[in-house]
Amino acid sequence: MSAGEPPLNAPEIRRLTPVLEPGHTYASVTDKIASIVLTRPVSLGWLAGFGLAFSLMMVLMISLAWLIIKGVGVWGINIPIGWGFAIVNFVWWIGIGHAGTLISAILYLLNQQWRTSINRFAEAMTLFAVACAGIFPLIHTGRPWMAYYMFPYPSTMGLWPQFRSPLIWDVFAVSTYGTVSLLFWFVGLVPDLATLRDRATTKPKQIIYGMLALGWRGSAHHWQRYQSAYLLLAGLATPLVLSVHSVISFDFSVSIVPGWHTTIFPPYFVAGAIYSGFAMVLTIAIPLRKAYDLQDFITMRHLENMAKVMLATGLIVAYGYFFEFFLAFYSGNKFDVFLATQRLHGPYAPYYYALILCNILTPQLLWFQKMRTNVAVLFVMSLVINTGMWLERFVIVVISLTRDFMPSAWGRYQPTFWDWSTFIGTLGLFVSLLFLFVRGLPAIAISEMRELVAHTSEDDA
Amino acid sequence: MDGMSEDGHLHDDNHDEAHADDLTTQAYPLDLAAVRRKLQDKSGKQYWRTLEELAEDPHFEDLLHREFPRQASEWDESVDRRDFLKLMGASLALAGMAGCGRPDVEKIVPYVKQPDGMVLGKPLFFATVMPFGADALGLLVESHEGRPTKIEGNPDHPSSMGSTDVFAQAAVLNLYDPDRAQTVTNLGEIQSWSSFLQAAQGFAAGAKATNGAGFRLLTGTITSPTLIKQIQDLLKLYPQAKWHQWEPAGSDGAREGAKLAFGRYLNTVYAPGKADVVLSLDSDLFGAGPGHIRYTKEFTRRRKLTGPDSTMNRLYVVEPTPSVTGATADHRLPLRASEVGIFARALAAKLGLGGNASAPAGSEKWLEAVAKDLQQHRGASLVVAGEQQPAEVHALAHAINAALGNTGATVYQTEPVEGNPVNHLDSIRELCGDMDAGKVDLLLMLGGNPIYDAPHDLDFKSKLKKVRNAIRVSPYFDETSEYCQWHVAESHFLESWSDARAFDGTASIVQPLIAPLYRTHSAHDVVAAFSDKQGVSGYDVVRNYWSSAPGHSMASVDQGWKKWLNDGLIEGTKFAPVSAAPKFSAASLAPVQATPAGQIEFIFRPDPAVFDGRFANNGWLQELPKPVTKLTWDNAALVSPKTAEKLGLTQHVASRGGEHGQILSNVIDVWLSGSKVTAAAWILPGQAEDTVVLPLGYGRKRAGYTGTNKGFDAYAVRVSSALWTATGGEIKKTGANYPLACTQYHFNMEGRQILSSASLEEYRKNPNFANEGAEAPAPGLSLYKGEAEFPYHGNKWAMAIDLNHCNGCSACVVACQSENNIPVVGKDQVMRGREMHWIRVDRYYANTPSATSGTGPGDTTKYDVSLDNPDTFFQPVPCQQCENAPCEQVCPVAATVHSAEGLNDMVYNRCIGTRYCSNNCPYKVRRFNFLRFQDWETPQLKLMRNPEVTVRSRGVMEKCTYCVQRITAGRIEAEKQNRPIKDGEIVTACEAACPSEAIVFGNANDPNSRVSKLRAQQRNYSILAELNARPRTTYLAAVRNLNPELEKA
Amino acid sequence: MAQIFHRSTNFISRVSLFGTLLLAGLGLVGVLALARSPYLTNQRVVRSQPIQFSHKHHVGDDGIDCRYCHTGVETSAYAGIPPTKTCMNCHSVLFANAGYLDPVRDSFRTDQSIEWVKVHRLADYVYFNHSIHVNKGVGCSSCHGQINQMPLVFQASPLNMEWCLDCHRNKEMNIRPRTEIFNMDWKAPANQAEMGKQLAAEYNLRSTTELTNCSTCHR
Amino acid sequence: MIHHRSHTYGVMGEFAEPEAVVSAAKQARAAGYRFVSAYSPFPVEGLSEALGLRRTNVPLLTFVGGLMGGLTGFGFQYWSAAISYPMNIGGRPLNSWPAFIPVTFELTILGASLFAVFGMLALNKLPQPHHPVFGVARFVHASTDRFFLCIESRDPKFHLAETARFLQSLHAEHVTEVQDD
Repeated sequence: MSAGEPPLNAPEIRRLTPVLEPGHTYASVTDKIASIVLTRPVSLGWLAGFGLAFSLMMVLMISLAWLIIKGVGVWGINIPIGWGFAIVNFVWWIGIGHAGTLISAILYLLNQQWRTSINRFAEAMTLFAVACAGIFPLIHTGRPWMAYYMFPYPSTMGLWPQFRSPLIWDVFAVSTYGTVSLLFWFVGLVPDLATLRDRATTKPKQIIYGMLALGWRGSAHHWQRYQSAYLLLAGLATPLVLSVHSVISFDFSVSIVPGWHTTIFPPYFVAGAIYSGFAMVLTIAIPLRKAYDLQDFITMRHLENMAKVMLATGLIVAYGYFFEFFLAFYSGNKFDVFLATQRLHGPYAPYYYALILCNILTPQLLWFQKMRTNVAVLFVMSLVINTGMWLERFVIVVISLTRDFMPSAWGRYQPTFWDWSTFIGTLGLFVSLLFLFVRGLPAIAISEMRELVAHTSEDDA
Repeated sequence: MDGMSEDGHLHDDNHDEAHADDLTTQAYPLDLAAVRRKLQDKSGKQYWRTLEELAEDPHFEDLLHREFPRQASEWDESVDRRDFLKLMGASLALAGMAGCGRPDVEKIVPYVKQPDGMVLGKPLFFATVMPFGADALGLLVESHEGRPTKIEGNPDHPSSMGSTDVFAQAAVLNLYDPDRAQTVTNLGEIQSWSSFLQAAQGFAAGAKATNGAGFRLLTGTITSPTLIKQIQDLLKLYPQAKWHQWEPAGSDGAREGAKLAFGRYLNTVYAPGKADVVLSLDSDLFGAGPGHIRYTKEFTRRRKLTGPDSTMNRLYVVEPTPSVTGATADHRLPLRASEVGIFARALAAKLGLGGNASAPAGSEKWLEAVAKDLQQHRGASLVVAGEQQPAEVHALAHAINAALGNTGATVYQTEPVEGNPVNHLDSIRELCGDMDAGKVDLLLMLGGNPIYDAPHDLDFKSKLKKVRNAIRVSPYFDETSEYCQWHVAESHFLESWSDARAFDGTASIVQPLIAPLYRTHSAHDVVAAFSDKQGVSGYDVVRNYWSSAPGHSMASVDQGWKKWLNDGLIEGTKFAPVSAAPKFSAASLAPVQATPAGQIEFIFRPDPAVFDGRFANNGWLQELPKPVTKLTWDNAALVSPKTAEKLGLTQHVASRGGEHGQILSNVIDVWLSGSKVTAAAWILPGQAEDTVVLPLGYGRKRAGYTGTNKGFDAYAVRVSSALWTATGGEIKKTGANYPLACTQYHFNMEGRQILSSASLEEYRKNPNFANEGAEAPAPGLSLYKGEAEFPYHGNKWAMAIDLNHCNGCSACVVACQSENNIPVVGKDQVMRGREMHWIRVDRYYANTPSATSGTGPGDTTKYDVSLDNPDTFFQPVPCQQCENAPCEQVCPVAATVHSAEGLNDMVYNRCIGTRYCSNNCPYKVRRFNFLRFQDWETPQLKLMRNPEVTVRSRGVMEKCTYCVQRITAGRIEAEKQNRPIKDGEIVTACEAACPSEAIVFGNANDPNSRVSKLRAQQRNYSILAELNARPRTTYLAAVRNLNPELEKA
Repeated sequence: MAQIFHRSTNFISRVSLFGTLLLAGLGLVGVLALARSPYLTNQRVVRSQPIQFSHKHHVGDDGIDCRYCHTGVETSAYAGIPPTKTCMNCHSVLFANAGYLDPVRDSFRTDQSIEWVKVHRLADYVYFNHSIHVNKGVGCSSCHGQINQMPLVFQASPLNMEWCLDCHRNKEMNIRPRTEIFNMDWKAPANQAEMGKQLAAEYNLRSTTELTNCSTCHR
Repeated sequence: MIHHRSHTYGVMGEFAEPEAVVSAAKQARAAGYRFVSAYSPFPVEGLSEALGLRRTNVPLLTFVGGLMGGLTGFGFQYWSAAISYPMNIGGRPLNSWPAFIPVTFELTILGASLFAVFGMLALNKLPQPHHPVFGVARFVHASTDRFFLCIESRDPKFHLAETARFLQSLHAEHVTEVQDD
């Protein structure tokens, strides 16, 4: 957070924008959140939105079918640009998938109360983003049906995966991340599922939620072990979330391709991930609180804090960009120097400048509280930053490959229709899942909100 | 290599009608033989009726299928099914091309009677020759279970000396080309051979009546003694008949030049190996033309550097457009075609041969130096005139060589190799005249394609229409065939018996390796059909000729035959030199003017890939990046950067594919000699100013699936008055752009340690120049201290490529494609940067300034003088087989790993296609099957494949393996005999093909191996050594032997 | 409120939770086992042939040497299936008009090949060479089993990569003197270990590293 | 412990505020009750201390899980690369341990997390969809806004009437018997 502003827990700020609007009781928060799932009728808006998202998801299915029928040649990739949109999208989605766990885990460890009302759907978003990301490493291979070679199983060939390859690290990192995020999310859900079970009015709902709640009854014994496990998970997820994008960055930094082979990648990839992650959380939170009038729970305070996180991580990313150049020229490696100049003058320069505009210049507005507290600005900015982060991956993956060591093999890359349709398709998948989630599960952690009520009431007392 | 014992066995038999008949009859109750008999005595229309009569028959459909060549089932019929099973069963089933999953029941189909000498799984090699123009290339053809699969050079043959060129390498694809004409047709309808024979007899009788007055014969250049004899006998039979010849890319200049100089047609043979100084007057001595492979070998052997103290010959080239010869030159001077003649006159004058011509502007100094150099090397110098140059330039060359005392030393004359040498232009002109006058009622055309390639103004097509009966023998049903009553599908030279003479007169027997795949026949059969010895087999014709040939007898043939086939040549047939002093003085030449400066000069050149158009349907050649331009699938009008600037022509890189893929070029209308052709312009550094090259051989209208409508047809503006050089044309920009598939547009090394070169002096001063400027990390400089874990004890395979030898001819590329079952991907995929060649030949211009915008000459914003005449270098790049292979480390499934002999193994069936290895390959030598590029359907192509190499399918990475199949074969043989592998025992496909002996493969652990010796040289360096990938493929820096008196412009 | 779930669901839910995990594991094991089972390797599957040719009779009883028919085995990658001519060498005289030899005579007369059913089908993409194995002390029976006791030939070994590697890694235990190559009844002697070592040295067998290189079998 | 089989599971009282249930728990303990359990819609500070619960051993399980994951992770990589099928990969040593770290790390986290979650579930004897307390009508509020204290019948000091009265003395509302059907 920037200088000149009082610290978060200073009373006046609290009065300005509390984490939870006053006047709420255990019952009221529970009613409000549970009702979205249990009693609220399906709205036209929801149907329209879901319909659109679903049809985009179908576009994804068609694209994948065509891809399997014809081969990865339907994309724009070639020699030398062996990786194109598929990997760009993969890294982008994984990056977005970082906010959720980060919010739940790190902010939990830092005991930041404002995390409470956003962690649930942030985690959900993480899972969906990872699901989208997970598609790409599989389908970008030439023979997806052979992808099981990447898993260590006792084959009749007596062969094992090649553990020196960052791609194998990816397999483990992404699957671990997916699993742990899922566990974390589910553990958090259990008490709320119990709530839904108890408040459900129809037998089917009772049974479904009852099954999922595993018979949770909120006994002190449960809570004790529960909290211990939850804390441990948070402690485990924190290094994990940092490691995952580091591993992703190894895909590049471990190679020898100029523009990839640089030590700055792990930290700046992680920062970038958090950056895009929070941007995506905002992109979702702002419409969500509007649609289900949750302004009381997701207050301006949350939005502002997220804006501050974006500003901070955005600056780290900017530092990363700068340092890429610094390293190139400081090392004097002629290939790196050449690539650096390529970014500024080469045929793809416009992409690079667009990236600077989106990721470095625009976010500087966030220095001003006016901007941080202006919902519309925040929403637009979150979209801009998401675009910017996508461009960053494009610049790293594609531009570096277009002109590496042998001038005779230099080439260029142009995405095809199928590149785009696959990308847009995953957006459809992501949004569809979000829509289903909002309707089916409590978008905000009820039990934690009750805790918050307890705390705030103490404070008021 | 001893396989001729079954010559009669392999071929000849099992291809007569009766055979095919009895197959169909046993398959179907319907008596097809009877039907055929019925059909044969009917002409076209009734033919149909007869079929309709048959239509009630239940098997009519099948019959129809078998009778029409365009039908699906036709192929099985034309090679009869049993042959097919024999061929496929034994080898294909074992070649591991089947799919995966639960293995289903398969059949093994053994021979009934196995040919002697054949061992399943062991290839046999047969010696034969490939007739080509006025030359014949000696070959050893590899045959798997009776399928010719790979072509190598015959070391014992004078014209090949063990090497080949792109055409020879690609010939095997022509053999299996599914688009080949497959049977005899009359007015487009299938006819049997016997019905053709009957027709021929009819024509013959008619011709006899008139003593053959209306009988004309049109052939290309023929060097087959047997065929020549057959034709001469034919002409005796029909005294009034005439034999015309037309070779579109042949050299009347050379013929008439000899006449001019010596008073008669003579054949000129060079010995570059004996020359210290060579001057080429627009001659692509090493790129094309008779003997070019031998000349390349002899020449480059004189450039072998073993150390700073070794000596080199020197090559001067004067040429209008860059050729591989020009690229090899120590000094190259771009002059317009017309100025080359002037230059020759000036040189003659300077050497005191009379005349007072002065050198073309700007070349005086050059001329000075060259003349001096030549004089200093009297008797050890050589002047060669280009095939496309007019007679007087050749005459001058003869005179100069004589004056320099080179005749007999570095050059000599022999009797013509071709039968009945004539001036082709006059010959075809006369023929057209006769046809126009209606004097021709029977025209027999052996090969060629005059409607496509005869001079435009002669309008061969309309005149051919006036011929009552035109009979065509040709491997393809092409533009000309459409206007011929009869078309006889011609057999491939690997399918039929014949003979041919090489550039120096050496004669060889052409022996077939496989029974004709289709119902094809050789020119011998057809000529015989019109003679009094109809129906005699090619085998007998050839044997008969030789038993009656001068110096031979029945007996000598009988006992010599096996040896001839075995050696691939008939000893003692080489022509003796004839002592001919040029009785010609330069002074006698009428003075000429060069085309005035500023006026565009159009010149025609045969295309380096499809030649005069005969290879247009060959995918390997179409996709072969042309040596200098690196264009594929198209020809383009070549212009110099300066001229381009003047005409406002540009080209730019399309973002799809980019520099190594798709280039958008301006389209121009070329108005020349009254007709127009629309072409894409290509800006070519090193081209003479105000010169536009129109490459021949493209724009075919009917070439087949691969070759039709590719590029533009330069013949459309080529007229008899200006066969090679035309002026007075004009160029109009259409404003349109045309996408060209160019595999390497960026020509600049960006100051990187990629291709090292120096002048001889520099090299002597600093022998280690190649390794300076690149700091190669010391061994063991690694995070891991584990490198010692992999010492390479046994064999340590390595390849050394001497850039001082490579002239970019690209034979290695096609050889590799043929050896390793590499698919053809087509223009669109090449434009996307997805071509599959395992070895590529990079072309760099050394003295050009850095163009980091990454673009080629086309859009250098400012015209750059160094592009007028850049130093051109070629660098073949196969997989570098790095010891610290970056590709291996990043493969998630260990599909590419290192072998104990240092090979970078690529395991296709383990590869899942992440393409990470390719990204991480600094040399970008890996190729990926982005789509299903391999043709799995066409049965002919299956026959062509090398059973020793996995056929890759979609989604798999592939790359050069140093021909691991050859290594394995060699190792197994050696191990069976419990001995180490001898140096040179294992030869990679590229090495075997290379005419300039630039590529050397061997065991780096054997200090005496050729490769070790090369690696020991100081010139030896590895590309981008600072990356510490430790390539096993290393390069020896190029050295140019500069004339101190000519410091480079 | 009333109980939603009956007491039994406690047990059911736990069982189902851990049961699914267990089943998934078992499923994997099953697949791996199947891949090695004769169902997929075709091991010990007896194929009936157009002519019920008995190796037991020809090799076991008549004692005809393998190489009489499989001529390529010492020189070529393929041992080779004998051409009909080879059969006729004897059967033009012996059993010259036995009915069950009609296919042979037909083939010889009509010049139509006999279509045998393939028994040993090596995995795709493997380039196996008979001659080098035979020359380096690997006997026929090592891979093909005791052909001389097979009326109809079946595939004796799994022929999968594990199996190949096993031999390439323990070559000493799997080679025999060159004189014993075609001895179908050869059994490894007690001192196989040291005999194998001697032979390996004598025959210059390549190191295990070299023998397990990918390019040893794959190209 | 002996499984006490009876038709009464225990007696349950309801409280409106967390503080109330905490103090009630304290007093129950003070009164000598040992088998006391409390139910709340969210973790109430001090409640487990009030009930005198022992420290949970979820952390121990987690540690074990992490250890196993890490060891198997590295061990397997080493075995497969150096022992099972040693290959020369780009000249890197067979035991390229730095390259094996990422997977080892990930597997450590995975093992620990799985053990933490499933350990917690196991210790809590979940899943357990059926439980006597669900039989209590007002227990639905346990997951919303009410706090419950239950003294179980297996408590040696348990006596249905006594205990009920005791609970009422703690100002518990709706004191009810919990049937164990």
